[in-house]
Amino acid sequence: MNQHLLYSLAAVLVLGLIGYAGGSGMPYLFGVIIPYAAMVLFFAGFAMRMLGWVKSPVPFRIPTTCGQQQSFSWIQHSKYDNPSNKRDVLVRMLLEIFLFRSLFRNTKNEIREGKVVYNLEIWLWLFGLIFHYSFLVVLVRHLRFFLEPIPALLKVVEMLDGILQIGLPGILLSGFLLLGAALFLFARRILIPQVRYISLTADYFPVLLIASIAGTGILMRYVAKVDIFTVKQMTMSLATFSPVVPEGIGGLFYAHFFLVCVLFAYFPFSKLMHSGGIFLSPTRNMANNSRAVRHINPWNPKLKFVTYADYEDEFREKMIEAGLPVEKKE
Amino acid sequence: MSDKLKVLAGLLVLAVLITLPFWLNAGKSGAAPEIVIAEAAKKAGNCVESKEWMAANHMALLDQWRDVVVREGKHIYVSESGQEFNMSLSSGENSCLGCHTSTAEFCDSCHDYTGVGTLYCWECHIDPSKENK
Amino acid sequence: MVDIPNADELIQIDRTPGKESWMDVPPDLSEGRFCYPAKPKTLEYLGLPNARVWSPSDEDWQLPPDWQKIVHEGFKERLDKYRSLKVFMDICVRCGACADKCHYYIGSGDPKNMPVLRAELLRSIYRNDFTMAGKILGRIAGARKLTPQVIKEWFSYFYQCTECRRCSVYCPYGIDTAEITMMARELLNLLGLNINWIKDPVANCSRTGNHLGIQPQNMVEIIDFFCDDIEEITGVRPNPTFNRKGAEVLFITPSGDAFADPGTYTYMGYLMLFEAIGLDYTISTYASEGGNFGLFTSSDMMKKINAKMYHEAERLGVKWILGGECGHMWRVINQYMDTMNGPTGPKMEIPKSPITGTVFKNAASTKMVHIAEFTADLIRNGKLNLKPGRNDHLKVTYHDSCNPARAMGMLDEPRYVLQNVCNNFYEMPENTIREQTFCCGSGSGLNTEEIMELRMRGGLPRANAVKHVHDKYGVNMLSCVCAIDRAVLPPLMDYWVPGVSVTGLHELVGNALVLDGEHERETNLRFEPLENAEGADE
Amino acid sequence: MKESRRKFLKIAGVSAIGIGTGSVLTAFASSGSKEEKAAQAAGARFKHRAESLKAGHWGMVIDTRKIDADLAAKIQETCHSIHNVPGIEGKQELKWIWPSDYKHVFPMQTNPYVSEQLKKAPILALCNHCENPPCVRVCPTKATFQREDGIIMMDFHRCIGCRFCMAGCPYGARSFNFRDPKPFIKEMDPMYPHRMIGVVEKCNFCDERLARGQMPACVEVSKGAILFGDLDDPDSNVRKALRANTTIRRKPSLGTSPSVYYIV
Amino acid sequence: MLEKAINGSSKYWIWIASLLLIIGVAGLAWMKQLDQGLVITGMSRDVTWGFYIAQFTFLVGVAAGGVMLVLPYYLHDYKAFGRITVLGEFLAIASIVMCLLFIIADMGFPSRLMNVIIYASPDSMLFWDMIVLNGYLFLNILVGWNVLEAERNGVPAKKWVKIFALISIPWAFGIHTVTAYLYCGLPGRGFWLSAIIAPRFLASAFAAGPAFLIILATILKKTTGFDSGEKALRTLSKIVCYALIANVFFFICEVFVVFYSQNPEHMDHFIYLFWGTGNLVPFMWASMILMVTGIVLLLIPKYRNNLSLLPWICGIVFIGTWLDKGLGFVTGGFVPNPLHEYTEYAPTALELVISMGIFATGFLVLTLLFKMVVGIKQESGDTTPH
Repeated sequence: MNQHLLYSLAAVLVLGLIGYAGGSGMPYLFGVIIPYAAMVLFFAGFAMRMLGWVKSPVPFRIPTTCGQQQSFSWIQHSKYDNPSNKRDVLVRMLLEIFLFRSLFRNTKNEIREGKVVYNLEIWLWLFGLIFHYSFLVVLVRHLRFFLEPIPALLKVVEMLDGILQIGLPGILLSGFLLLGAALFLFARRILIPQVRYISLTADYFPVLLIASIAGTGILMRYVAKVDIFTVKQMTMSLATFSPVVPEGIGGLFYAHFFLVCVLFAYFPFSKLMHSGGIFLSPTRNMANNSRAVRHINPWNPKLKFVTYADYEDEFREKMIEAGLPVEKKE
Repeated sequence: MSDKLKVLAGLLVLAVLITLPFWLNAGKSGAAPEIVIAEAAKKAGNCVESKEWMAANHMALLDQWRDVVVREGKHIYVSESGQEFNMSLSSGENSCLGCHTSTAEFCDSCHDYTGVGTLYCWECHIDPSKENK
Repeated sequence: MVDIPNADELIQIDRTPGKESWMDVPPDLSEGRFCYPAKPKTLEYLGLPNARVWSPSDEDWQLPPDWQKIVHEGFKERLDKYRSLKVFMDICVRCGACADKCHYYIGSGDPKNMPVLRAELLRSIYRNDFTMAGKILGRIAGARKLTPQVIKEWFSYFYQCTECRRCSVYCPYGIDTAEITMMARELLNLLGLNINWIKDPVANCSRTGNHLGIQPQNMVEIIDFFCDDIEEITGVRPNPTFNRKGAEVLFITPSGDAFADPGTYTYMGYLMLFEAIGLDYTISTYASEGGNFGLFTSSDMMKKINAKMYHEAERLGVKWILGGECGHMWRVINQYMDTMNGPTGPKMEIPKSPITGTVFKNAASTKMVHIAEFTADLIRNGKLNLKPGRNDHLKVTYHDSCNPARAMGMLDEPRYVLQNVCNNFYEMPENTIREQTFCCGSGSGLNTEEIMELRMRGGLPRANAVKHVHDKYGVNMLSCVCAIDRAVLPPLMDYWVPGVSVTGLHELVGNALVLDGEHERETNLRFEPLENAEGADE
Repeated sequence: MKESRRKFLKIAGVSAIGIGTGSVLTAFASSGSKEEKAAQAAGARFKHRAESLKAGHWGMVIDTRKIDADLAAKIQETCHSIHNVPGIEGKQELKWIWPSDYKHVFPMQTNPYVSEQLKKAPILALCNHCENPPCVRVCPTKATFQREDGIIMMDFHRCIGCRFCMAGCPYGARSFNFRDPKPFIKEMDPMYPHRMIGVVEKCNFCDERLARGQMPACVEVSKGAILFGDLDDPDSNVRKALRANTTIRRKPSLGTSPSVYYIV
Repeated sequence: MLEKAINGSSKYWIWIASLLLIIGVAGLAWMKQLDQGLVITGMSRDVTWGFYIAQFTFLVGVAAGGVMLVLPYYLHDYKAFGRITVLGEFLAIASIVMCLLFIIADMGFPSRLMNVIIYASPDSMLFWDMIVLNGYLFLNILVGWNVLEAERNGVPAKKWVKIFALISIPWAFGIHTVTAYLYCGLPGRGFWLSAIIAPRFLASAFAAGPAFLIILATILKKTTGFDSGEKALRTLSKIVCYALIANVFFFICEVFVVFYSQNPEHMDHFIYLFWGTGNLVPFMWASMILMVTGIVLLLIPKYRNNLSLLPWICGIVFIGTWLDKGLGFVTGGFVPNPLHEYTEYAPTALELVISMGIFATGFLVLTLLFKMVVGIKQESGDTTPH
């Protein structure tokens, strides 16, 4: 097996076991210290990365233009593919962030019968969307552990998530969608030779980590149940800065909780920072108006170039011979 | 606005989102509700299975019960300790609500607190404590 | 020169990557797989480091002694100067959407030609040198040490990228391999690693004002020839002026148009157009190059070469600059020129067409207009007398050059012109045009002979799309607005789609254009007889 | 140690319970007999009540001669009140047992010269608990099913409200909750649940009463006009009555073999 | 290819927006139905299926009708259908989507719909209907998409696509047969208890489906310039004609059996529909008249081959078969009820609004799919037959 995959599987497994065992051995460490530390690390790390990026200037205006530029009134301008002002850039960014528009364009090609053919490849877009949105819903749903009383809006979200009445406790779709989409993304990484070839530990690990988080969450809800009342007492104590660690919460919960902490702590130092980076991508967040509005490069160097005078000095005779006007006649 | 300011503003929003629970909980105790064990339940001394087990698994047990009662016509559950129970949510003395007389105090307080979904039991099964009001 | 396999063999492409990790696969630097390095003389003229005689197939590349430090420092400097580099190093999730968007990958099946892996060549070093995880975990974190083999790999693969930006269109974060390649080529330059086909034109351009090294008197002669030809064909002689102060417009086009067929016909087209409308323009022998091979080597070089345009405009006192048909020239003009060398001097004005009065607001600051925009505006306002029937023997398709498409978005202006100057226009499949257009396979300074097989491979998707319309509609003319295209598409067509010729947009304009007082034309600008000469659409 | 092992067994047990009774995780594969096995393996045990009445196949004999309008109304009223059947009027009504007349209950068995008594008699219509029930056949979720003792049951927890069973029933015995029944129930009987919007319901032969050792409510209030017993037992009251009287069943030609017999 | 569906003129977007508006309004109505129950419909204890299930039944037919293009093309290599077969497949997709939505709209407890899979019951025809409908949806998406994509790429479709296309042919017959089996296996419902229901369904499907396609083809030509080809339309019109004749013939067979045998269990439904006092009588007669008119017009070559008249004739056929199957068939089976009582049924306004929403959804799907087809035909310059 591929070493990157092996490391990731092992890491997730070991981390899960650490959480499982750690919860009963050192509940205060795993229930209080690590979670707070993870949150601090997440935010501090995130901020550090963003500020680190923004510290470097954007010397040139380099949007990738994906449509017709703004020129004449009688030529239809592709406003959101080739924005020429901030408002349209904003729309382009929103479409990118909420609908993964660039990925929607994706196709796959192959050579068949001497032809390059282009086929549908919508699955990455589709499962990518499902993955991110179900993750969002799962995240929002979990706010119920940190709020008391629980806002009505959260209850609505939960009601919609559980709209299909299946079993008891009722199935919440987002969890399964998240797990399913994560497994799809993982399977894709293993099954498509090209994607396997480019995949690193840093690619397998987060998707396995998230799948394990979803998996342990599902296990806790539907199979090996934990005492949710005690869990909420604990999470509320964290949310009100008066941490207590009640007894009798199962190891599975700590495994889940620890993996979540790992995810948060790992987030800023991983490719997951694409969530912040997408806002700073100069090919997407700039307007294509550099012919109309001058863009400033803060480190624009002064460089010596061959001036007309240098040129004329070199070619003066030939120029005169050719009847070209010159500045200095010798 | 420079990019740096924009990023700082974004980070501020992120910080607020992350700490949202702290803000929303501010000034509230967030304490867990007291679970009131009704007199009848206290008298009975023990539930169908151990308290902890029931807390975690009652919904699965009820799910199983309803199938066994409706589909197999069996109404008696023999617990691990050998005690027999009437598999019924609300009908009569030996049912769940026979002991736990108040759904508001027993079921709802905990369900509301943990937010584990709305109970649809009472859309069909009669809750005497509410019916009488 | 290495023989290249025929088209039927070349298209048998295996895209399955090998079992070994890509980090362990050495680059293939055998003859025919690399561009020749620049000559010491050239480097010395340009003041670039480590000038020496060497060959990429050598085991020892004679790197300077502290080469690792040079690369590390250079990398750091660029991370601090370019947010794009920093962000692109960090946020790639390796989703693989870009993988088969690269024409080199499609044509070669070499996994390191997947844009994501091309960037990883740089990222692996970035992780090693600049990230905590990479320093501690090494290979597990996808990091690797900077070894001479890495440098060789960079040289191999960053000169197998034409900076066409197609991958960037599909990337969910807009990661632009062109940006990464530009950085990598800058780093290579710090070690004196560069290719002759880029450095030579750069040196020429510095000295003579154009890539091809055409000296002033020759430039005047060449254009005089064009005027002769035009006079012979039409009976009307255009009278261009050179280095004339006080002209309204300075015209700059890539020197390739003056030098090689079929670009020369395009140049004739320009001259006829200006004659037809009576434009007050001049041509500079100093700023006689539209293109900018500096773009393909370093930002400083690009700036230096580009500086001549405004410098000359200022000196001649023109109001604005009209730019000819060229691809990367327009990337520089659209995205870099004003930032690097602007703002323009006080004499220049917002471009306004003296014929139609149209103000080109989209060029308000740079003050430079694309000739396709200019001509489209003329046609739209009915200022040109056109006989598209003269192009009836042609079935024309249009190749969007990468840079005007993806670094500017000039898509419909040339199409509008085309539809007015010829009657048979067919689009290639939609996956291969407009912003999804495929590179000619030889952009960014790779149009050199010694890598002909690579060029044919890289041009495969473009050629295949041409073949599609050639088979379906009998298309026999591929039009484009790029000088590199005009130079490299003819061999590409000969190889993959024999029977298709290549033309610039303004050659077709020149053919369709009716000049005041012209006599009946018997040939087109290529001196090919017009079958149904005249009257085709009367 | 002991404690934790016990705990572990419990967890394993409940997972198995969950699996066994159609909890989602593996419900796809489960079937009736497996359910029970899984449940038993898990150490959970279920029993019939000692007092519950059992039979090989429950059957009912209705002596139409002994039922007048008042009694019929009382029977209906009793049945509907203990089962919390809502009192909705009109074409979206719900009913488990109701008096109709001979020509409707036996539409193809009537004749122009039927006796005056029969012509006027209120004939009780209810679910026939067919031996070969079309409603069970058509149900896409097994929400309506046949118990071993012949009772055709409705599982309100599982019904999806497709109403295929209503189309399948040749006796019009089924009703659908077109609306929330709650406001239409005069007095809630706490011993039996009512229904939600969107499920089908019908007579269940008072399964809940049989389990408590009681006869169906209609039998109890019928003053002997309705007999209920084991059709498999030759000595049961119903078999005796069937031996002693001429009885007919509804729509015999359909092959459904109703378990409700009418003495006419 | 999907991008074709999201790039269009302002007229296109106005059309899409109006469909979305209808869907939105219907969505609100459906929310009301979810809240209050099916009480908002005209259905009753006696007539338990109404407008929803009738539309479902009819649309299964429209979906199956697509096979009248697929079959001649794939089995007999009938070239004239080659370039519009995909239209038939995409019409089937849109129809099946509507079918599934109508079933969900008709459910009393839609949130439990997964029970059909969780508690799979092979005894129930509804289970099989779920399987065949979803299977047919999948087959048509698979085949339609791949064929179109291959066409766009200018290469022949892959071999396996043809295998699935061939499977889809019996499958099309299957969907309507199983849908007929929903009805004709119920012992107590004399109106439906007839072996000729499935053939009747198929015949009317093969009339209504192609008739609708002809109408759509005409609209496509008017709005987009895409020409399905005269030859294809003429062949389709013959198919409509003969299928319609078969439909009426089967109906006559049914009528003969029922009335010659004089069996009241069966006869009373016909009497109710054609000579009763109920709501449906005029509609049933209208249906008969329209179908017979359709046959007469289609039989006369002068009218059949008149391509500007043909869509109107197809309209007549379509409405005629719709009145028969989408209105009379379902309700007619419920009245009189098993106790021989007569309960009238008429859909309520809300029921109709929800139905309109589902039709609008179907048209939305159809529009997006057809937009894609036309876009690709235009791209490849194949808007007129060669």
